[in-house]
Amino acid sequence: MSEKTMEFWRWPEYRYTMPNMDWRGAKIVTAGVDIGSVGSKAAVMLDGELYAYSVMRTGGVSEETAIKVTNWALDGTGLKTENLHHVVGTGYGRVNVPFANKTITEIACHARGAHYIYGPSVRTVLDIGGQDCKAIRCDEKGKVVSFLMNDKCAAGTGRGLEVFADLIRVPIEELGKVSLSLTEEPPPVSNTCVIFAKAESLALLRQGWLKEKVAAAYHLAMVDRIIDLLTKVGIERDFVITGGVAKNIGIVSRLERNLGINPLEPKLDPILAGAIGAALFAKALYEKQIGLR
Amino acid sequence: MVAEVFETFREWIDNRHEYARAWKERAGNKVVGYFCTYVPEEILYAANILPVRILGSHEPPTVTEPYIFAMYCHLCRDCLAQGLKGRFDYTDGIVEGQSCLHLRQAFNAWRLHIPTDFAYYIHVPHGIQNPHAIPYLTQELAKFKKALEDWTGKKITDEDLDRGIRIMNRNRELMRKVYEYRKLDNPKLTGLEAMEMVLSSQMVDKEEHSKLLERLLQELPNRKLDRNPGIRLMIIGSEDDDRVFMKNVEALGATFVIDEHCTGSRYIWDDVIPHEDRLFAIASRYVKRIPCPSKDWPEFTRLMHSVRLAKEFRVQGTLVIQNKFCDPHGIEIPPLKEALKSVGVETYPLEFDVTVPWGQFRTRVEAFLETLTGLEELF
Amino acid sequence: MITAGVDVGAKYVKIVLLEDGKNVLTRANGIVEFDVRKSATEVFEKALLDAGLKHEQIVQVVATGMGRKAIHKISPINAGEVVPEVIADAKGTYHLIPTVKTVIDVGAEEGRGVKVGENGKVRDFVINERCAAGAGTFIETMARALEVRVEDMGPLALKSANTIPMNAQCCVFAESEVVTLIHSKVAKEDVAKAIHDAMAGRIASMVLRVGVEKDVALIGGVARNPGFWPPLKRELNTEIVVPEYPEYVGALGAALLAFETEGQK
Amino acid sequence: MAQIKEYPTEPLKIWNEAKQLRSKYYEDYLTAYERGGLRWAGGAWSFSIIPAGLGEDVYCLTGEPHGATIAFFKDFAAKCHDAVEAAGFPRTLCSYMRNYWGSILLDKYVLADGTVVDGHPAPDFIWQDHICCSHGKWYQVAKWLEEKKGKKVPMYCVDVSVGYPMDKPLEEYKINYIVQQLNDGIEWLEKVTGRKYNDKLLCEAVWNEIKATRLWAEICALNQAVPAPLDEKSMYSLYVMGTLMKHLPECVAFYERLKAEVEDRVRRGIAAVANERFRVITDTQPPWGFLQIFREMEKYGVVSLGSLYTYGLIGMWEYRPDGTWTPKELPPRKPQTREEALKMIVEWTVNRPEWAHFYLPEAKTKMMLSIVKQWNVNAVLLHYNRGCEGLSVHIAENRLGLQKAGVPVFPFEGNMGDEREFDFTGTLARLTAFFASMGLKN
Repeated sequence: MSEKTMEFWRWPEYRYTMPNMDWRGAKIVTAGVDIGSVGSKAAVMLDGELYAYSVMRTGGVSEETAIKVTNWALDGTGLKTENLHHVVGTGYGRVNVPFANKTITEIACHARGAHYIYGPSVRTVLDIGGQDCKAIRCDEKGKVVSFLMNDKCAAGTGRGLEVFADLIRVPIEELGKVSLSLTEEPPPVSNTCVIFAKAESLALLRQGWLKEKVAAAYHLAMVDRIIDLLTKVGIERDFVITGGVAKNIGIVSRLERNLGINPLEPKLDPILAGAIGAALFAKALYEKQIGLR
Repeated sequence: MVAEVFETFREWIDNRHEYARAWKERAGNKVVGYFCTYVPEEILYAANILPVRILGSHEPPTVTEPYIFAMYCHLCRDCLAQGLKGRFDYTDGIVEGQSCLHLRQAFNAWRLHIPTDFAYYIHVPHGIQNPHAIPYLTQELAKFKKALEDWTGKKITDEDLDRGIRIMNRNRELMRKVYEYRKLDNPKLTGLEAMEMVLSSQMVDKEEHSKLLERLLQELPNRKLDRNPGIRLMIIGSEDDDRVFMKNVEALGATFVIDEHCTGSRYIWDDVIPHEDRLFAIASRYVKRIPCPSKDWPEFTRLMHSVRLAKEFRVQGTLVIQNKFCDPHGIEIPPLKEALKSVGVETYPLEFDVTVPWGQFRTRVEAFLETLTGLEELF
Repeated sequence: MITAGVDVGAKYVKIVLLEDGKNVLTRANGIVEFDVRKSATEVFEKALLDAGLKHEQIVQVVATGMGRKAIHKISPINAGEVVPEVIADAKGTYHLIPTVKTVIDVGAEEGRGVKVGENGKVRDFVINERCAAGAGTFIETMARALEVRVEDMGPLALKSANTIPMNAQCCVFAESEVVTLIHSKVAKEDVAKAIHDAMAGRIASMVLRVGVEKDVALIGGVARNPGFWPPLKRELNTEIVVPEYPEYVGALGAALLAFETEGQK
Repeated sequence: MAQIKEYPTEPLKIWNEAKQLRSKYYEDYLTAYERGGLRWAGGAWSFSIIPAGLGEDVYCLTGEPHGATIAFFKDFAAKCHDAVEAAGFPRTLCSYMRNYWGSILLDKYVLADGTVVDGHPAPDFIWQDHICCSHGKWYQVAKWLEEKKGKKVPMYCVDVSVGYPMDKPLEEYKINYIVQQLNDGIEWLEKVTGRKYNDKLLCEAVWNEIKATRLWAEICALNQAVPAPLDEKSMYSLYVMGTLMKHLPECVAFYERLKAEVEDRVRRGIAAVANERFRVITDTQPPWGFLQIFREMEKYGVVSLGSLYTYGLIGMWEYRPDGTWTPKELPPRKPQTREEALKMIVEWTVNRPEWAHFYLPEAKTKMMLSIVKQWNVNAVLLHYNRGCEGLSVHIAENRLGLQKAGVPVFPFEGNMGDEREFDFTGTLARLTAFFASMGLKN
């Protein structure tokens, strides 16, 4: 693909099945399907343990995406959707998961998923999603205590990064690394609005700034914005980050530096938090249904 | 039966302009559009004029750009847009009772750019907590009454004023009675229905509206709503006639059991207490009524009222709506949050704009409801 | 006498070579890379090649567009004058449509409304402010969310007869409404229409600031998008003329101004 | 191109005095207790003459100028905004108000030179007016915030919402409504401060304010001269005295000396901008963090002569029978009694030009057109100020009115106190386009 037609904005898509795990022995098989505004994820769990998952871009028809992403997660496991005891849908498109038994918001699911991924010490969850950013406070059970979502501006979100990746022509998953490749931090771009931040970055590039430097300035602006949100909800340790952007080292390292708090290391892909949380709720719901609780 | 009544309210709202035109035909009297509930409709009824509240249509108000800078709330721009689009062309005049800068601007733009026979601005005092407000407003109202008389060429007698007061008091009292049924464990009406009741009362002849309310009150006791009321919510905030939002929220397993805004309880809560000086009586009502925050200083009396409502109606959670750029309401969000928290009621703020992004709001509202129920049994 | 107009826009360089202030000899364009001067030069040479001309045959060059300063009195292009877009827009449109009174120019990052006076002079203008920018970018990201090609967005919108009001004061805000629509299973063509309606509404409300006087012309890259025409006509309730090569009008205006400045010498 | 005429120019002699007065003001408030004095806070628009009757050791902190001072120091302002948003307030509120609340929340205080001292000095009482949707609420919340920090601050707020007298004076009952509130206010002040009120000091203060506000108008009138002796950027540092202490003799004395100097500049043809060739006025408060925009304008030979805001917030004006707009005549004599003083100041205040626009856009447009005519103005730059609902209200109507009269208008969006809402590069680009369309080159 030539540089001009390359889709820098496109997030990677992938699936995985845990080796040496077999659903045939499992009592309860559940799935969580997280249809986000940009990315969709499915997590399949055996008795509350993560078994298989998939991550792909949300398409123009969310029903299809829901089916696609779930089938992809089940791909090669021999499982069919009808083998799933219970399914919970979450994310923007949660109502469009045809085979879901219930929907629960991504707020609740991310808190619970973070609890699974990072352990019971988690008190503050930052989820940087496709088009919004959530700061969630939760208790030792992974239950939401309070939460805030950013206002309508998409600054500090995945979509903002897409626009930017296109602009400086760097694949989106490398943006963070690129933004850290200079020793000196520039001032952040002054605009938090995606459109204006883009225009401003373009101006900087044309003034001859290196794309690495502009990337740093853009990431700094995103981080400032995210910190505003975090301070509003109030950060209590342990602090963790979920969602696709959690893998952007340029964001994470700057958050660490500017907040003076190190987020916990994820044991699993943090983009899955919502789907995992949903699958865990599905397990609980199923147990309730069959009288186990 | 009950359903029919609420259906009629809904139709009145959806066909408000047709209604007003027909009324004008029938009664052969003037129709006046008003911007804010601080306009004393008593005096307009006394003059046999039909007051109709000017509200928006929730379409992006493109046409207002030359007249109102977009940093003012969507309500004032949307109201003006209705005028510029000629949707209120049947009104003979417009009146504003002083409240916020936003609506004042809509009034002035209307006065300057839309041909209208009568445009009147009542300087309703802001200092409602000071003792001189009532005598002052009494004189403002006398001036207003005189202006109406000169315009219609007809004297407004004390009897006329008594009639106006009677019409307004009766309508408010009946609606408050309906509100009583929202206190029940399983309310006899939804928040949407309550909103449509009050909203329609601002658009149609109050006497006709009251007749319907009396029918409603006969049958309401026997009504069984076959829906789980779910979480008992209160909605507080800026002017809010977003019926879609009400409907959507109540579909998520909740019921609005009370509200504190000017398309609801704030409009109907207080009556005019008779006094031989009728204008004094009316002035007293508008100074002492549950205030718009734009007038509520130095003490936060409205917050205390909201807390009382939350207790009376056994509210579990509150959604606080701020129309973007509505400073009077925006300024009070943290004090309000604190006041309600002190009685164990959580709040969640939402910023409304001309169109409401339900997708984003659904997640917020649903998550807020989840925190109220705690999804307890699933942990 | 041959003059050149160079419009260094947010996304593309557009160049017009003009003979005697009348005949367009050639039009050329190319993407603006980070090195603006280099990109502009490449397109300039392409244009000379097309027209079979040598650089020294170009008597005067006037530059416009957000990147214009990069070639102002800087060789090789060495533009003698630079003018803001609104002035070039007015000049170019007036040349093509002498009856024009209002010009609407919608590009990738910016929207403009220009009131045109006698001889293509600017009487008044408006350029979108902070929250109402990015018309072009908006369509692009939305095309992505809808999984359709950018160029298919307009035709797709024309297939729909439904109206979904959308607040597009801020296009990013509008975007979240779009995503909501997608998830609530609204047909793609309806969403596409809603997007164009919203964008047209935003541009219209801006143009209304300067007031709409006939004839009204629509220029700039987005003018090629047919999905944008009906809502804009509706919002402004007027007919709209789209000249041939709408994206070159600014460059043409610059070339005309180059011709005039020479004439004055 | 024709050689551009260069005028002689020189800095203002009174400059340092202005600076000192302003720093002293903020320090006096901070250190009031050291002199056994009292501190009060309230709006600059308000009847600051009333607390003056409590004694000469009563120091005030007016909120809007303080908000502007904070805005000038962008970094601190940004911290204020974050603190206010973190407290749950919307970011769309009045930016002066957010700057002020922010410094309470951060418990910091900014001096005129930008020095940030720890501890926000809480007032002993709040004396405010309610001119816009925010003014009364502003201090109601300030009171609420102070109380959370453990200090109960009593508050009195005057309602002035009686309208503006365009063609005929306001009815007696409207004037009385305000006068009565001021009378009550005086009793209230005695109660909360435990001090005996001094009517003589009141009369002095009223007379000072009336003289100061007429003097400022006379100074602004001198800017009709070509070349203009003052440019708006410097005027900001001069009119501010009126927003801080218009009731004090120091203010009167300062304006007398300033008037003398400006008269002298006019006599000698001293210009504010050497290459003056295009005269503009602006409107509403500027984006305080970006005053360099005026320097950019000078590159085009553009001088801003001021605005209805700089002329009419502090300056008092009136229309003559011949239709000219001139500094308002002083009342026949200094007030002798409380009643006389209150009535005089109320009538004086409701006639303030920077009050008209709240009610009657056409009244403001009329005054702006008078300025355009009498000051030989070529164009008007309207700041659509997202930071101030109060002064931006009806501004679009003013634009229409000016254009109808054939005046070129350039509107630009910004925010007086929140830099996130002012796009300097973008605005400059548009401004450049405007000047170019006016045939100006830099």
